Amino acid sequence: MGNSNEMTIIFDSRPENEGLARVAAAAFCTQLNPTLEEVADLKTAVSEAVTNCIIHGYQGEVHKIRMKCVRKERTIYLDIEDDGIGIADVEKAMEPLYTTRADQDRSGMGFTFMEAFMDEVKVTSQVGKGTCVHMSKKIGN
Amino acid sequence: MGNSNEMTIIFDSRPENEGLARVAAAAFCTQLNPTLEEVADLKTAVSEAVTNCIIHGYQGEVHKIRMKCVRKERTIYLDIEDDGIGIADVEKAMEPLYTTRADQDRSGMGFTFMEAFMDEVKVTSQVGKGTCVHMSKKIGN
Amino acid sequence: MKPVFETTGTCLNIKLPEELDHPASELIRRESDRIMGKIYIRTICFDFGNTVFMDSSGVGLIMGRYRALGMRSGCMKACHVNGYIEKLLRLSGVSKFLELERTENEMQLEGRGV
Amino acid sequence: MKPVFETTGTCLNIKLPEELDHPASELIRRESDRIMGKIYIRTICFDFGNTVFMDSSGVGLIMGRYRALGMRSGCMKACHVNGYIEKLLRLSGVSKFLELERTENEMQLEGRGV
Ligand SMILES: Nc1ncnc2c1ncn2[C@@H]1O[C@H](COP(=O)(O)OP(=O)(O)O)[C@@H](O)[C@H]1O
Ligand SMILES: Nc1ncnc2c1ncn2[C@@H]1O[C@H](COP(=O)(O)OP(=O)(O)O)[C@@H](O)[C@H]1O
Repeated sequence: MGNSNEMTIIFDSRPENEGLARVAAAAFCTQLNPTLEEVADLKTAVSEAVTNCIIHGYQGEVHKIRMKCVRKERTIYLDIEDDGIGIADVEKAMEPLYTTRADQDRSGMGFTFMEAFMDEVKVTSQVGKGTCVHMSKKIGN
Repeated sequence: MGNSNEMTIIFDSRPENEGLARVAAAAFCTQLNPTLEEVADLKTAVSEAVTNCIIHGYQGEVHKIRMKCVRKERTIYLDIEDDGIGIADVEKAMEPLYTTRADQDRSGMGFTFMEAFMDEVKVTSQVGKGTCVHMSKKIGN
Repeated sequence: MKPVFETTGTCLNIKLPEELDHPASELIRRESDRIMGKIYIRTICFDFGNTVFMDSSGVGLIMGRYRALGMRSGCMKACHVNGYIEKLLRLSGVSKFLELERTENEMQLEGRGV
Repeated sequence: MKPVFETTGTCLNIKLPEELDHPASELIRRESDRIMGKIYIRTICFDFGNTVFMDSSGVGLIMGRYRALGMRSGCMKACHVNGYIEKLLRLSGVSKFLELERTENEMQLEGRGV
């Protein structure tokens, strides 16, 4: 096993692909021999970011989502990206319980979960261009 | 679930990523509710093609492998591709027991397994440019 | 594994699927709305016995059902909750209006019955 | 799960890993070469008891060990072989020089011992 590794997965923004993205990220991180809890944390964070691309970024339309996974030593870096509507106020979007889709029973806890389960979460977004969530987590902390 | 779906995964040609490619392809096809045997067949075929990119295409050097998975109705289409040394005589390469790496305990059964487990296998290759293996399999035959 | 819906009197019992993610939560939201449109439901019990994965979509589902039941105290219960699910329920705050029954408690209960 | 190597007299027993793919086969090839360089080995037994996945790399490993043992008849055995692995062994032809013990047979054998 080298000291680094890389994978990019590009998939349709269909709800059934949320599971696919979770499985791919989990398989990518098994090379670091993670605990079950670390895998679950990573899967939850991936699920949040991918669900957001589907519901908010593309508002249910089918377009492409990109997930890049990089491993450097014992840290996993994830970039999850859409070319959707973007976020005008990222800081506000990241507040707990803030959601623009309460009508759809969204909890507004997506970013809160990402921040709770990953070591680092950074969001870059441009209105009308898209959103990218950068996250990282050290495995075996 | 729509009538079609698409995923592309691009990864480093490291042996430890063979398992990753198998898991991703298996996860992609679960949407069709395959039997355990169908999943195993698909995983074996993916494993053969990806191993070939790593050992033969790139001769152990680390470069990128692309796997495109498409689902149309109940059929899975896979394209597994490298930008490696290519194959001069594809017909000969596909013969059972033919291998250029007997020194490495290769069996020469890779293409034979792909053909046994998938409905269709087609190889396009250009010396010095790379190789692409196209395969398809109907799930729930 | 699909979710299972059972009603006993005015109580709706929902056996949650293995993965309580966005598509699963949507499906459960629609089906429970349909049931609550037909029958008078006072309480909902979420059975996490088979559930190994959840994300904030599951939290949204629970919050939404709480609103739909009029946010009365004691209107919702969660049973067979494993440690990881409990962590998510507590982190999100929904554990405040949810009577929690952990896996161990449930097993003790069964043990007493024998 | 890593492969396990055991020698009894001149017999080398290899407990194969869950996935007998290219990296796993490489590892086993190197380790068995090392053992066969130190000790005189006449027979090899491949134990597929834990193995759920195999591809042609596993077939190459078996062929290579057969050559290394001088291609004598009866020099190699495979035990605890499940249906899928057996399909691959037959398809590739290595079943011809491999004494096969299927999972069921093995269980009958154990039954007799009791
Ligand atoms: N990829 C995205 N594209 C556009 N808007 C987004 C994206 N991700 C999040 N948002 C915005 O941020 C808000 C908060 O997101 P989040 O914390 O995940 O909660 P929820 O998904 O429950 O609404 C969303 O309601 C949405 O307005
Ligand atoms: N991606 C590839 N790039 C270059 N050569 C290849 C590739 N895939 C297969 N080959 C050639 O075809 C031969 C037969 O392949 P295969 O049937 O898979 O058997 P094996 O991998 O055991 O050699 C290889 O030995 C190699 O010479």
